[in-house]
Amino acid sequence: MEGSADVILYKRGLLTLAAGLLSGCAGQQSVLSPASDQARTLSWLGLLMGVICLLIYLLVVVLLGLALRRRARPAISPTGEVSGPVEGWLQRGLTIWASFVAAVLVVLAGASFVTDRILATPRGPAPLDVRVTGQQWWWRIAYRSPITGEWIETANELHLPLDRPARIELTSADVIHSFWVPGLHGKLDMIPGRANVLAVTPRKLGWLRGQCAEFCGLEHALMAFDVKVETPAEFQAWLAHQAAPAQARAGPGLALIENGACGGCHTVRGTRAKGRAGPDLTHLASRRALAAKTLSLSHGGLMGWITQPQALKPGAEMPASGLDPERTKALVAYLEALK
Amino acid sequence: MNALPDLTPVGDVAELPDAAMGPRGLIWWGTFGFMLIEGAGFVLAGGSLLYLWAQAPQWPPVGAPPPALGFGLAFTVLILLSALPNIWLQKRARACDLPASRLGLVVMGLLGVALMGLRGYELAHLNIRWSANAYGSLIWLMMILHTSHVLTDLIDTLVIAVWSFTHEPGRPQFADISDNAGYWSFVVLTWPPIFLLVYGLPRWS
Amino acid sequence: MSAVPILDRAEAEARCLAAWRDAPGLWGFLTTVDHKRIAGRYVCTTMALLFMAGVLALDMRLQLAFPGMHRMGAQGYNEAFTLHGSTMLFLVSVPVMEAMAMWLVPLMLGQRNMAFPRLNAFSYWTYLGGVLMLWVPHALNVTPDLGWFQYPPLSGPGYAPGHRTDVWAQMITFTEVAALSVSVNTAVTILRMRPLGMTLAKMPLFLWAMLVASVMTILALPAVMLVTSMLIADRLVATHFFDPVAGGDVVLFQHLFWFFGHPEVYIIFVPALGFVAQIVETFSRRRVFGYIPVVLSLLTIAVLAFGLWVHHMFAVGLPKLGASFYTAASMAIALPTGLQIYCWIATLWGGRPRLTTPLLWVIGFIATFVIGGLSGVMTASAPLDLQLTDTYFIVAHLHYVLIGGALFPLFGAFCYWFPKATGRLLSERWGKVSFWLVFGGFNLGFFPMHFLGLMGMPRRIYTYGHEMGWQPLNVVALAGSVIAVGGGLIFVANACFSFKRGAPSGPNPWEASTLEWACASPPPPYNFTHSPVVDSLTPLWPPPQVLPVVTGLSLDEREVLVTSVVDAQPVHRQASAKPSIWPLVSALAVSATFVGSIFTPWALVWGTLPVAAALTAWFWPHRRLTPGARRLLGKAT
Amino acid sequence: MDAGKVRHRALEQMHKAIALLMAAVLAGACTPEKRSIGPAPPSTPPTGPDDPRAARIETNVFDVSEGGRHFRWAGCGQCHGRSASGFARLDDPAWRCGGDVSRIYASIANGCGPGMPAFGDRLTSEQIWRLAAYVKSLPKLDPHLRQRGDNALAGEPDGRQWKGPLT
Repeated sequence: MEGSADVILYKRGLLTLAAGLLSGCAGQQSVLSPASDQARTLSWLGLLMGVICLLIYLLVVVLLGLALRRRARPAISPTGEVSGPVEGWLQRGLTIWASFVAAVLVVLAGASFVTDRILATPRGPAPLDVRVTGQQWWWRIAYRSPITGEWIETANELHLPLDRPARIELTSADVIHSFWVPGLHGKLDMIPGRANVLAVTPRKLGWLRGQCAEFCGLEHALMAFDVKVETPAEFQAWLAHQAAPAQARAGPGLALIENGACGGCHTVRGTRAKGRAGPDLTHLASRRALAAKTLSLSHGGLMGWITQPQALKPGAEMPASGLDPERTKALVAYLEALK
Repeated sequence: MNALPDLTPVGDVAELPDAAMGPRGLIWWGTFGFMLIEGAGFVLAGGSLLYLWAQAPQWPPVGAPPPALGFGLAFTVLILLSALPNIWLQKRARACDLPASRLGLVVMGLLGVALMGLRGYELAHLNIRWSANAYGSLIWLMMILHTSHVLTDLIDTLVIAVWSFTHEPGRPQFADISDNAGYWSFVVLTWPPIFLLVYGLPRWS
Repeated sequence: MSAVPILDRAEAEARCLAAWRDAPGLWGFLTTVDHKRIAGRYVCTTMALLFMAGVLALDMRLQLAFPGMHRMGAQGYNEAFTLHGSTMLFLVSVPVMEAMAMWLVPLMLGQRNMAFPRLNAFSYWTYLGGVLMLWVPHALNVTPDLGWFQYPPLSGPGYAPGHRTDVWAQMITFTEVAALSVSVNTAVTILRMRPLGMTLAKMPLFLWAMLVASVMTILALPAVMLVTSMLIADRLVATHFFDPVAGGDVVLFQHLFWFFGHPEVYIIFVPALGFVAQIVETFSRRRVFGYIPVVLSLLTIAVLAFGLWVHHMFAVGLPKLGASFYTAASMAIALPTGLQIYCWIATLWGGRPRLTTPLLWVIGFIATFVIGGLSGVMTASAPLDLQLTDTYFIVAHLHYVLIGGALFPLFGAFCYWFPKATGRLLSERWGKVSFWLVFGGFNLGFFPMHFLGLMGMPRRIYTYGHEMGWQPLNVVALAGSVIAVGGGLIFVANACFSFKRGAPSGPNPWEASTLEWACASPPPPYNFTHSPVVDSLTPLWPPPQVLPVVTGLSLDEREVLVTSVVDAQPVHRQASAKPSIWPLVSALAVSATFVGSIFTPWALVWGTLPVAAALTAWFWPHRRLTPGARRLLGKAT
Repeated sequence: MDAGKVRHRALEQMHKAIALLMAAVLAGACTPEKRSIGPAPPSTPPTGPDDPRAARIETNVFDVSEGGRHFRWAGCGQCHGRSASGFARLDDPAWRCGGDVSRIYASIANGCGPGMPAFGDRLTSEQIWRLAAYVKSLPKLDPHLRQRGDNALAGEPDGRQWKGPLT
């Protein structure tokens, strides 16, 4: 009867697996929908291990069921000792089982080791240098400019060219975070005092989602970001655009940013707003989301985030602006123009 | 069937002693267990020190002279010497020799006090504050760990000394005295490696 | 058998009772050193905490069952999973296993008490201090909120103001002091107080398991005490252990924490293997298959467990070669574990199993734990772990290992030894009901979490967006958890009811083979009037008409028999400590010191005075004063 | 048999310890540890020295520590760092424009004599409140602990400079 219970368990497993695969592919943050060499390698390793483990589990359950089934039982002496053929088989079985387990472990460890080696050596043209810095609770992203060699800074949206290895340097400005884009690679921690490097080679166009995977304090849950894999041409255009200063149109909005509290923490390149504590806003309107994907970037989103950030992402370091509706509208109008 | 079986005597232990000395006794094993715990603590603390030392570009960091050797050496010599009367005390205690045990306890007590005095000077001449940098923090960690053990055994020795002068010990109490001496041997043995880490590493690395 | 001289039990029992009885009322409650009473307290406290932490878990599952729930805010959720994790690992799992050992070891050895009875009392009071250390501040809204691991710098002076982190760190110091005391006690008792004839080779597997677990505890726990002390020092006296600017390293914390943290898992799991061994043996009505392989695998686990802590840190970005080594080591530990699983199945195969509730729990253990073990093999792979770690896959894995691997055998052990502890039988029917509810509910609740992890759901998030597609499985998880908790409540109700109205069990209702079944149920304060003599692994198989014992241990004084380590030859008689208030007083002094040290380092200095005073009073031998001095209390301890 | 005496001594000891434990816990309890998240932090300037919000915020460890981070992000340390001297020095009890939270708030918002410009426009009220609470806490703060805290924030942007993360 134990066996039957586990058959149920196993069926349920399959159902959930199906559900998992479906919704997993629907989501952009699934291990099961790899979009890079590395993620694909890992998913194969995972599949291999998963299948082997499933088979071993079934074997154990079957043995357990057989051990319990009704049948003639061997004679047992009053002192509890058992003799007879069965005991002999069980003895031999022990040796067989031990060597079987050992063999499987060798295979799995070998597969894991080989995978490690493959991941360590990304193939393809000269890698792209990107630096991602974790901060409570958003992502500072900087690209090495191909022309000037300086860092071009943006935030919470990572763009990568297709088929070109990217060398992502992972650092932290405050506490430990972990950079995880399941579609690209496994997670790697961002540790104050260290720089980790993640090498990925995107192979699939489109949007992916990443999220912080190491508990980093109050709003750990709301620290996600977008990843866009695009053609090299699109990417070059995008990068050039990001490198350019903002098309700053003077006006009440700009005045608020330069003289008001915004400029104290945010930078809008090409203006007098040069704060460093918060995300760079130079091309804010070119992004998809706000506040590390807490909100979508829309008029309503901007209005809400500026007037009541603490209600939308409690504990975030973005303070309420305290501006009246008029000035808020002006500010939002300007931000929306930061294409 | 499901009832208490009757009891039948197959032997008698009435003639066994009411205590045994050293590893044959029960208490010794308890003390030994705690030595294992504290030993593990020492090893891990030392490991942490070596871990950060291996990462440090400079040890000690710029501007920090290594701990003054004088008092450290004095303490080392004295604590190593203290092993001799300690072993003697252990032997006499195991022989249930009361006068000798009392004398040994007094000597060890005085040695302990002297060592704590020296240790005071040592701490005053480490030439670094624990809040200066990780190097300082680790030096102090090692020193505090060991000092707390010296102090513990000193208090223990003094208490036992007082007791032994006011009471008539039996075998179990002599066993206690010998176990206390055994603990002191542990405190002595843990010092040389710590000495090398605290005084040696900054000089010879 | 008429030739055999029979001892007068009634007279011996009366005299032992006089010597071992506790004082009545509160005073007796505060001063008792009876391992059974203290262990009982331990178990009750841990079960109460298990319930509270379980309710927290339900609350969190509810919060996560739907996207954007406002059942809890971020702060509330962080506090909830911190309390849940810290309570379950430090205040429930480890203590309950040690409590079982404290209760069982002397009985299984035919002894009257453990080696250091007062150390047991001290251990419980200190543990209780740890419980209050975590839950009283919680009541006062000073709840730790950085997880059960509290990595710096998040827990350091820059990002964790106030005392939330200190509370957590000192709670650990409390519980580890308590755990270390029991471990030393258990190890020494097993090594030096075995009955005549019980050589190491004739020692029941449960005792082997507890010996291994105790030694592991002794070697592992100092790491966490050290690292939490370093953390407090960083916060309180401005040391720089975890300060990269001044030559420290935040990863050092993780190394020390996991050097403790991984053995910790086995410190919880190995005793469970001991329960499994005794239960399987009794209900297969045969000796455990492969005694020697099981013992060797226990020892192997103990050694390996110290060599693979780094597999909790693969995402830190360590050198590849090192990672591969730890992958190999982590996978290697599946071999001894797999061997044991085989031995249990083989025992059932070659025996005559009786499907009683305890055995059901063990079958549930095999069916569930193996899933956790296999997912453990997957996470042991350094590269694959990068996708799995810190996701719900790990949440599933660790609960399969800890609940399936430790809690199921523990529940089985409760059912198995309940008659011995209470003299009454549990209701088999309700026992089976509770088993199926817990087993089914648990698997329903936690199996889907593997897929949540693969779908990218990280751990320790208090909310998620609808677009993530995680809701359906989270609802399933909630449902499963509710069912499991319901089953747990039925389990408790069954215990309470049977405690009052259960059928009398007699000394050996299961016809089990080990010595604890040779004394009355419930055991009297002195357990055994005379120390038994054994000549096999299964002294009660076949059930002896007369039990061979040695005489000569005092019936009128508290006295125990000390034997040699390997072959259990008699060495000496040891006076066993009488009840005393000083363990409690010492625990209070220690507590005051620990709590004070959160606020000022000087607490450690002035705290030594009361602690030293209390300990002196504790160990002060009461003997005849030198001539001329007046008599104090008669001779004792 | 003076078990009575023993018991009495024991109970005495026990009461002492329990009292100590409760006192210790209470000392760290309740509002001082509360994380004022959500729309909680004050968003308008203090009404005067006896503004009740002042007492609340300066005793709240979370607000004070947030103030410390604003202190760095706003670049206050460039003049008011640990090595600052004279009027710029904040860890001595001497105040040029008053040392209570409301006056410190005023000094930050409207400036204070020569050398201390007004930051009222560059910071929101909430930020100034927390800054004031942090500044108020500095004289009581052990210099080594202040150093340690600054180290912990060393990777974060310092005013308009950001030296990049620690690596």
